[in-house]
Amino acid sequence: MTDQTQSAPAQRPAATSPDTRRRGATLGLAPRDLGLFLFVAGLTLCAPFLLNPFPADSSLAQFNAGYPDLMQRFVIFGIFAIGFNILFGLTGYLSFGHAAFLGVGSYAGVWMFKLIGMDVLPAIAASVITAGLFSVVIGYVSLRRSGIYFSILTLAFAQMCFALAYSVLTPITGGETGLQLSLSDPRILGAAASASGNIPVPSLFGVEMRETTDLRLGAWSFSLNVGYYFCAAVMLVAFYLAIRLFRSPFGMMLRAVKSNQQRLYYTGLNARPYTLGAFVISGMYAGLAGGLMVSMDPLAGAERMQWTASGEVVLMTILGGAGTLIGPVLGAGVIKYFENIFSKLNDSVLHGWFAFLPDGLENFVVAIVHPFVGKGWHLTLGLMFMAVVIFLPGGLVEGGQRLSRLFRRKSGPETRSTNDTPAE
Amino acid sequence: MDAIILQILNGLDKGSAYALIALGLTLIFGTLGVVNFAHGALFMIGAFCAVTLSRLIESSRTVIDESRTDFLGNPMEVQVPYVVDWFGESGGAFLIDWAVPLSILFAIPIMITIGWIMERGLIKHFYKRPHADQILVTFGLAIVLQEIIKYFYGANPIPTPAPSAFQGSFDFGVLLGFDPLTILYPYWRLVYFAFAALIIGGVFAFLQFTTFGMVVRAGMADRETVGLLGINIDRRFTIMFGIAAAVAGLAGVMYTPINPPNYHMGMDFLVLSFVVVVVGGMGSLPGAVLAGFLLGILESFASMREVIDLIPGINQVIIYLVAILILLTRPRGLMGRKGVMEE
Amino acid sequence: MTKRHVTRRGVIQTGAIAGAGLALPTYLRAQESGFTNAPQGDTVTLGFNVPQTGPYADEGADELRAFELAVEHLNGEDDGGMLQTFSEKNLDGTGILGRRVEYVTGDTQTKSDAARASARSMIEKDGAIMVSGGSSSGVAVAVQALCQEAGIIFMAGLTHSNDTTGKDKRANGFRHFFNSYMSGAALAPILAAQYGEDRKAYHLTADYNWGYTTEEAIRSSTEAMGWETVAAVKTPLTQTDFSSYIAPVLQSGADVLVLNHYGGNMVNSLTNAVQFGLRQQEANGKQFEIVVPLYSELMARGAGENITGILGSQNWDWKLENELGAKYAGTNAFVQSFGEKYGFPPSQAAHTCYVQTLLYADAVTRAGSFNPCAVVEALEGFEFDGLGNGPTLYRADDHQCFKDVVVVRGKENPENEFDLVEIVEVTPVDQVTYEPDHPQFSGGSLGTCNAGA
Amino acid sequence: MGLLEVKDVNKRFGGLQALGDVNLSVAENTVHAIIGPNGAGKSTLLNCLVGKLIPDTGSVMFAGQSVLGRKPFEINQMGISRVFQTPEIFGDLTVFENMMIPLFAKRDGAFRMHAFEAVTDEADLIDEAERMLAEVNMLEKRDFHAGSLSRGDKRRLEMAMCLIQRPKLLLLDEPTAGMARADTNNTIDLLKEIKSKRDITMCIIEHDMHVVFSLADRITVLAQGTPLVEDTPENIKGHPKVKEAYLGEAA
Repeated sequence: MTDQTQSAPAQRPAATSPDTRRRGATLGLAPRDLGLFLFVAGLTLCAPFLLNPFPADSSLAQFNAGYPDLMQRFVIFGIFAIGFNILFGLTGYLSFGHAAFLGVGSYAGVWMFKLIGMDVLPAIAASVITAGLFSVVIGYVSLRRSGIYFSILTLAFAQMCFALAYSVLTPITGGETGLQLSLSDPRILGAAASASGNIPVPSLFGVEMRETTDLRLGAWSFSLNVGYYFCAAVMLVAFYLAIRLFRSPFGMMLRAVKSNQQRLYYTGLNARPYTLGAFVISGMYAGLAGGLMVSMDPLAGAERMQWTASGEVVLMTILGGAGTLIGPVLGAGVIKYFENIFSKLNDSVLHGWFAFLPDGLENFVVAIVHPFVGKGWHLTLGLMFMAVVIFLPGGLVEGGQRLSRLFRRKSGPETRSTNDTPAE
Repeated sequence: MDAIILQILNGLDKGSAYALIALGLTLIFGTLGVVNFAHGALFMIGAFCAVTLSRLIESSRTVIDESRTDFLGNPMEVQVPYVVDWFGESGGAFLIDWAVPLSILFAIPIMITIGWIMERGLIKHFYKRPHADQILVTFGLAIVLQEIIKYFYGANPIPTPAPSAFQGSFDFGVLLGFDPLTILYPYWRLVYFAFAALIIGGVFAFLQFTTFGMVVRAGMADRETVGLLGINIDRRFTIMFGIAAAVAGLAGVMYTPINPPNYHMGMDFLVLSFVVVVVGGMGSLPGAVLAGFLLGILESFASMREVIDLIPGINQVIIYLVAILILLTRPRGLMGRKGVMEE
Repeated sequence: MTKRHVTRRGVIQTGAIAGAGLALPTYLRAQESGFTNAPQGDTVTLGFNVPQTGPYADEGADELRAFELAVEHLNGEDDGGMLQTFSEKNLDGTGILGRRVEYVTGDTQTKSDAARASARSMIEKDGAIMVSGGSSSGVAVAVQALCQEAGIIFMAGLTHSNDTTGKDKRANGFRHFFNSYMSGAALAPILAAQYGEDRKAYHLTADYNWGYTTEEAIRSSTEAMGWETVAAVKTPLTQTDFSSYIAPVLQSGADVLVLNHYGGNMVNSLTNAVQFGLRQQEANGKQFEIVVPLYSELMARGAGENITGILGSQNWDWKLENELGAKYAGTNAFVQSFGEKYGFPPSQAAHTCYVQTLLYADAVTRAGSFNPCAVVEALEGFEFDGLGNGPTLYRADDHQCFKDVVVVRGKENPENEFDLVEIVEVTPVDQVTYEPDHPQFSGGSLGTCNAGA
Repeated sequence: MGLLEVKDVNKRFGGLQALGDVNLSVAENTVHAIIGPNGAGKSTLLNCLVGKLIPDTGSVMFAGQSVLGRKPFEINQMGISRVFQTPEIFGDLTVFENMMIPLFAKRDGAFRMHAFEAVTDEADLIDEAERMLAEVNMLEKRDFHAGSLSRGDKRRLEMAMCLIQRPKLLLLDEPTAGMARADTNNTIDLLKEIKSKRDITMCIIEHDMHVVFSLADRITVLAQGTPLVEDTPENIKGHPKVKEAYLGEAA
């Protein structure tokens, strides 16, 4: 299924790649992309501060997302979504089974922890390679079909992976309880147990991933976590590579696949290896995400391969803006934020917030808000999906563009660009 | 032999549920080109129509029975259904007993209305949008519908038994000359199969023999041309959407005695119904029905002990395995048309 | 203080505002205390991690009600519930060690990943010192391992798999709920008494860990009684219609069907089995019977009248004290305060969560410290009574509670939706006790307690 | 020996004989038109040349090599480019990118994993693309979305995309179908201009006699799947068989 080409009624200038010739490229990026990259780098670097805007003991601290687990999830799912977008955003091939690659990557990672040792690099390498191998096989078969038929093939493969991992493959995958470490694992290049007799934790050259420094500034508190910064660094590399890929001839070919396969074939190009290449690259991104997930939290559950997990990354990508560079990362962030923050708001928290209201009114307001938070967080998520797609057809990125256009218009009409903002 | 016949019956029964859902889905998905992730939710809402009607019929006034006490030691509150007041003990009991079949009448207008509102209010604006947007909006809608049901009915399954006349099993084997008690099959499942056959036949007859149906079929084949002829195909598609919703809803109503409905039953069927539709071939109604029955029967055979012993885990993956094999040997599924949702 | 452990959490306080920083409350973990999330200020935070979405959401909601009730009782609100009947009298309604109890909640979604994410946020963000809850063994095992790593206590909610205190046991994790082995051991003699010793059983088993351990437990106990197992067929977790698994049962020569299913699987397979008229049939000259090893009252509601006459086991039932006397004291006190507050009797999931919270609070009080290692020491080998199950032991070897197991049967004419089962018998604790190295529980080790920090 | 040699090609669809014993020779550096009434088998023949269909019997040789059994992209790599009846371009890409893709295909072959190079680094190719755009008067639209172009512009873009690959043979499938007279004339002028500037062989399938007689050096008339005549435009004009074929169809 590709996005249908929407032909605009009037001729309009391009929305992409205004720089067709390199001018003052740094790091191999055009100035505009470099700006975006530095912006994202800045955000990830400062995330522990930006995500904890409320004082630690204020009632709004519930909205703080700057704790290690969630920050790690933001960037890990960001990687997953960036990779998915390389396939879906560029070629238009909608895979409904990408979670399988994340899953096998996770299993490979945990097995490395069990067999080799607790250093994260071999685990991540194994994750990426295993996911890559799986995606070569699944991609080779699935890409024989296109459109919805392709989607269903990938879905079928992933569902098979999930069903088998949950049941008959339990000796390899841990099944229902997930694959986890135990004290009796061999770990040939490391200790089976830590000095205190516990299972050792993942580390990078001896630095534990969970090591955290709490920084207190007045009423605020910020967690600086080794694992997060490691993930963030990996994500920046992944993001950088994705930008390069988007701007490369290969990326252009992928967009050409999406736009018109017939023309591509009659231009002397074979679409199949291009799409397979994109499929494998995005599968490896998923594997990387899986490897990082177990490096942060060394347990791999089969549910992360279920179709709902594959659907989640589809939703992240579309929500953020398919085919844009930053969109998938935004989408991943928003969905994970809802999952982790909104689900934890319970009635007692609500009463805490609205305590300043008179009793009757307080109960009334709590009753109104109640269905949308805590156990109702799915409802809010569903409503948000609908709102975004109805009002912002291009996803959150379009929302950002509209805002910035509005801002520019206000700040000075002379700077108003006739160009659509590039698809970032 | 009897085991095989039993599994064929099971397969036909499972298949009728798959076929009914896939039929509605393919009307929307294979013909309007809308990826409707909310279709499972329509099935679920149909089931909850039955729940709601049973609850309405059972709605009661409370009487305090001083002679008994509840678990906290307070006087027991006893519920007396209004229908018992109105129609007497036996009449009321009869209504309560027959709540599920009665819900069919109740569900049809509701489902058509829901389908109509969905199409006019939401889906209409998404015909020209990318499939990705359709997925996002219908998935969002499915979650919202699901959560609304959960809010009012809870997450637990809700027992909605079949009328007592249809409880118990029919000795199917005797008809085929087997010994008594070898092939027993529940009455309600046979009813479900017959009902599915009726609905499927009805939809086909409707499309085949009415002018309305002819226009819609022509519109499926070539929407623009029919539009050029000055026929208001949009309005007819709206009606089709209503019919698809009604088919899904009725499938849900009749399914409630088979398995107690819960708020996520739609999601459980969603993936499967997409697989069925695609295996059947995009844009083909007979394909969807055929694939529904085929997958139902294969699933039943794969769950036989002898088969599982031979290939462990086959019952976990049979549907997907078959889907992959069919799609690789037949590029457009069983009966798919060229160019529908292939891009 | 010398740092013996590798530093996992450091605290930097910028000098200029160190004073302000010191005034900061619960949120911060103090390195100095030597364990993760040591309570600061005058409150202590517990984390209640239950399924709030997905098929077990109602069970999760019931657990949450029990947790809220427990917190109220610990903080001296309401009538105190089981605090009056608990054999230990350390808890006096002033919170835990004088600190007011606060709690945070999360959604496990019945997925091990989501459950760990939620638990980590409780630990890292909210500073929870103990995590409890859960409605499946996969989640319990996953969260238990996480708590071990993080150095906090995990008080398991509803988890029935042998693995939780078997091969996946952890020093920081404790289970009050009973397990598959106990179900088998409790059911077998009663099954033999009710249905005879010459029975042929057909097992349908959920195809995942819990299903495996339950099938193994029931098989070995019933076979020891003389039953024969005709067949055991595994059914996929995602199965909704069990007709194709049920249909061949009658022809297999079996006369008992054992449904090793839980939750939605159990509701559907039982409904289907009754639909196929199994209960009306005779096989091998005997009435055909169905057994559901683990009953969940909440899910049983979904099966409606289909559960009539079906035997199964439970960890606890709200009618225990009324029907079997003062040995199960505490039951009525809990039912009373739960019923007063919510208007219906509690489920066994609610009960185990309530009890776990109280047991944790009591252990902290006896230890005089929130340090997980002190709590572990206080709970290990701890014997108590008055929490509804009769005399109970928290065994040191595997952190499993040993107590009587309730065998129940679906009621003929239930008066309301909370009164679906009747108590058949209670199997005394001796009959369900096993050695710590029993083969069904082998392969794991507790390790040592981890205090984190 | 022509650049393209079609020998005894037959193609059946079920009971329908779409092509029967087609023989055709397109000489190098000429414009060869294939005309014929509807259903004459023009499109089938074209599809056999580009690898979309495989003839049941016969051979198709291009520059001494057989094209049979090769995929469209392989045939393109041999030096055959194709212009479609309705312009097939990359609508989601810019005009400039539309030009770069055939350039990469020409330089790198059917597949190359240039994932971490930058399009903007290819100064030579960019210059070439811009020269070509200038030649077809589209340089000012280089950053437009190709999908938003007018039909005439799309046609010119498609031609430019084909020409930039310097094909030995350019196949044109009814390049003026559905065009207004003025547009048709523009296209004729464009093709003439293209022809005048470079050595190229063209094979045009066309319905419109005006186009054919303006451009073609030689014409093959196809009827009911079989070539009737092959000759120069002058001779074709009055040929009785041709009249019969067309009038017969009209009647």
